[in-house]
Order: sequence, then structure tokens, then C-alpha cells
Amino acid sequence: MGIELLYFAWVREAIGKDGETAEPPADAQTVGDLVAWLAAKGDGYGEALGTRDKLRVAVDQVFAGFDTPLDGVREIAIFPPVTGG
Amino acid sequence: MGIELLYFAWVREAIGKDGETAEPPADAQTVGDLVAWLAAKGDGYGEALGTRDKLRVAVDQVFAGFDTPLDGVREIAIFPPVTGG
Amino acid sequence: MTPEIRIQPEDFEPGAEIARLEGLGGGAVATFTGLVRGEGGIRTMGLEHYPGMTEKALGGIADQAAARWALAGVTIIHRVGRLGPGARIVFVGTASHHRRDAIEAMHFIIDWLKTDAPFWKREEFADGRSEWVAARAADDAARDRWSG
Amino acid sequence: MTPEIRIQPEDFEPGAEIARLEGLGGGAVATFTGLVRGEGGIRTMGLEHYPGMTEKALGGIADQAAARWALAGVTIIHRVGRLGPGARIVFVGTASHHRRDAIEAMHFIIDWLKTDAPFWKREEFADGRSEWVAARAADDAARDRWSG
Repeated sequence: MGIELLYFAWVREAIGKDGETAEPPADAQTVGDLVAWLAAKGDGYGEALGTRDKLRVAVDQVFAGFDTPLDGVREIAIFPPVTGG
Repeated sequence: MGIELLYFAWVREAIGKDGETAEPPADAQTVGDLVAWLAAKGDGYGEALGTRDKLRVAVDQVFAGFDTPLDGVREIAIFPPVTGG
Repeated sequence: MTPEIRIQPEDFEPGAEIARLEGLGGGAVATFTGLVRGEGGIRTMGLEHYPGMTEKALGGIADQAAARWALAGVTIIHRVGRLGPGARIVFVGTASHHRRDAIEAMHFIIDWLKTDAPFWKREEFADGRSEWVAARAADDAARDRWSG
Repeated sequence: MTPEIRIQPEDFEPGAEIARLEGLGGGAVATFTGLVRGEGGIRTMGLEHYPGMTEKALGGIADQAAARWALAGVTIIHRVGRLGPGARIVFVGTASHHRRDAIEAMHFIIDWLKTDAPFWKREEFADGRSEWVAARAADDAARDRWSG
């Protein structure tokens, strides 16, 4: 079963889509592993996801760390630090 | 030349008027002396002005202490601590 | 920055006051509105003030706020006379380029107004009793937090 | 206390929002309104958000505020889409029996919203350029003041 990925702001623009369903490899244990696997796809993915400091993630719609396990996760959003208000 | 006195809130009610012109005696040097002289008139004055802790004063429309000299003063207001807002 | 200060028996419209502050271009507007609470059987709240001194005191408080925070605008409105439960009593609004400046200056102004502007409240109850509201030590403490 | 939370492209009326909070009977209403500033040649401000998470994040911030201060009401409105200079972006309003509770809770909510609600701003300039607004360390610091 895949994980729903969502991209926002310049992450969305660099990757060129607002989301997709991913089937990460079996050795991807954490959100950080998933992001590294995506970044390795190159092109927009590398540009958007290469520098983890610039990114924030939400797991199932709650802010989370890159060390969050992927077990049982349905939705992961990757985006820059927020700038609302 | 007299000093204009103004009374507010329960000070006004106890004295029974909202102000008057006073000619304090020559030995009244400070606002505190003036208040003590007024309080000694008895009746409403004594009731309103007998307990200095409950009173605040403004001299020429600025909050002031009881030790403020009367020299050159035109207007003194005597009232309880404020409760606006 | 010239503060807008009004002492009036009439009601005011917070929306209209905010619109004026928004128009000053700061980008951040903070407001406080205080109303008569209808508790304890209050029928009316009487508000007395010291004409002449009140305007000076509020102007001085606005000037202190403007010296301490970067403000594009300040509005202070205080009603006088007899007000019913739920009626607006006071409005403080600030505009700034920075939200923290707008919010802190608004908080400072209402705290100082409570202890340093010559207004007195009298509660009139449905059973005919009436009494002058007592000053609260908590209000002095709130103002003194801004020192030092 | 059920917070009123709205994410919408449409404008809102601060006066109407204050009227609702006034009606909750607290006696003290504090508000913050944030607007698009017209500086640096900005033509439009684009606001993107994460539907589904945004409502949860704002609800969680309102709940935190309600756990910390005595609140009669909370309103949070945030606009999305493309907004011109001077347009309202965000409104935070609180009602309480105590002015300090109302003001501090409002300040807390806008500080947390800035750093913990999934909105992103993009500035579009008159010369055709556009850029995503960068997060500010000052906003993290403002939020962190509320801890401890």
C-alpha cells in the first residue's frame, strides 16, 4: 500500500506536481529515508529535497520530525517553513 | 487669590458639591496641609477627606503627591483612586 | 503620529475604528474593547470623569506608548455617562508595521488607562443600591509590569 | 468554548467579528488584524495552505490558548488565494472576563499561527518577479517566548 505525498510552495513548484502516491523501498524506515530516496530521483526532486534544513514535514497532518517511522503512515506532506499570518 | 478645588466620585458626594474656591490659611504650605484644613471643617469634609490613603490628588490637572507645595497652584482636584477602562 | 482620543457619551463602532487604523498602512492592527458586564444585577454603570485632565492624561499615555513602540496610529475612546449591561465602555486600537509593537502598545495603553486616567465607575443595581467601584490592586500591578 | 475558525478566499469584517465576541458576555475583547503591506512594489500576495491540516492546526492552537487562559470565545480567520496591497489576511479575536487573558491569548494565537499553521506566502511584484516569503527567525523566537 502506497503513501500519499503532498508538496507545497516551492517544493511543489520544483517537483512540478502537488502530490503523488509513493511506494518507498523496503529499507526506507523513516520519513528522512523517504525524503532521501525521493531526492535521489534527481531533477526537481533533488533541487527541492536535497537540503533537509530548508524543509519541514507533516505526517498524517501533524508536524513531525525526519526520524518519524513510516510504519502505518498514510499521508506525508513536505514543504518549506510556514509563512502565514 | 483663591485656589479652585474640584471633587469627584464619592468625595464630591460626601462634600455635597463638585467644587469651590478656597482661601487656605497662610500656614498651609502643601496640598496635604490644604486637605487637612478642609477635613477639619467637619461634616462631609471630614468624612470625605479624613483618610488620606483613600484619596488621590491632581494639581493643575496632573497627578501629584500630598507634599506638593501650594505656591502658584491654580487648581487642585481631590478624588478616589480611578476606576475607568 | 497624532493619536485619536475621544471622550464621549455616544457609542462607537469598533469596525469603523479598525478601518481607520488599517488605512494608516502599518499592516498590523491590535484592539481592545471593554464592555459593561451584566453580572450581579447591575442595571446601569455610571461613568464620571475630570474634563480637561482626562484628555491630557490619555494623550500622555498615548505619547508614552509612541515613544516605546513603533506606531503608525493610536485610537483611544472612552465613554462617559450612564451605560447599560453589554454597552461598550472603552476602545484602544493601535497600528504598526510590527505585530508585537501593535499588541504590546495596545496592552500598555489599556493597563495605564485603568490606573492613570481620571474616570470613576459607579454601579447601580436593580434593587436601588448603588456603589462606587473600588480600585483594584491587580490593576496597579498590571501597570507596574511595564516599568523596568 | 468552541472556537470559530475559518479559512476562506473572501474578505471578512472585523466589526462583525468583534460584535460576535462581544455577545459572548465576557466584557473584554482583544483582536489582531494583519494586512498585506504595499511596500517594495508588491502587486499581489498569494496565499497557499494545506487543506485538512490547516483547520486542525488552528484548532489545536485555539485549544492550547483555551487551556492556558480563561476564554469566553476565540475567532481565527485566515484568507487564502491572491490578495492585493492593503487587503486583510488574518484576524484573531478573543473574548474573556479579564482583559489580560483576552490580550495574552490573542497574542499567543497569532504568534503560534505564524510558525505552526501550514500557510505559505508568495509575493508577486509589479515587474513580474515573484518569490516565496522566507520564514523569519524572529517569528520562532516570538512563539518560543510563550514556553516556560
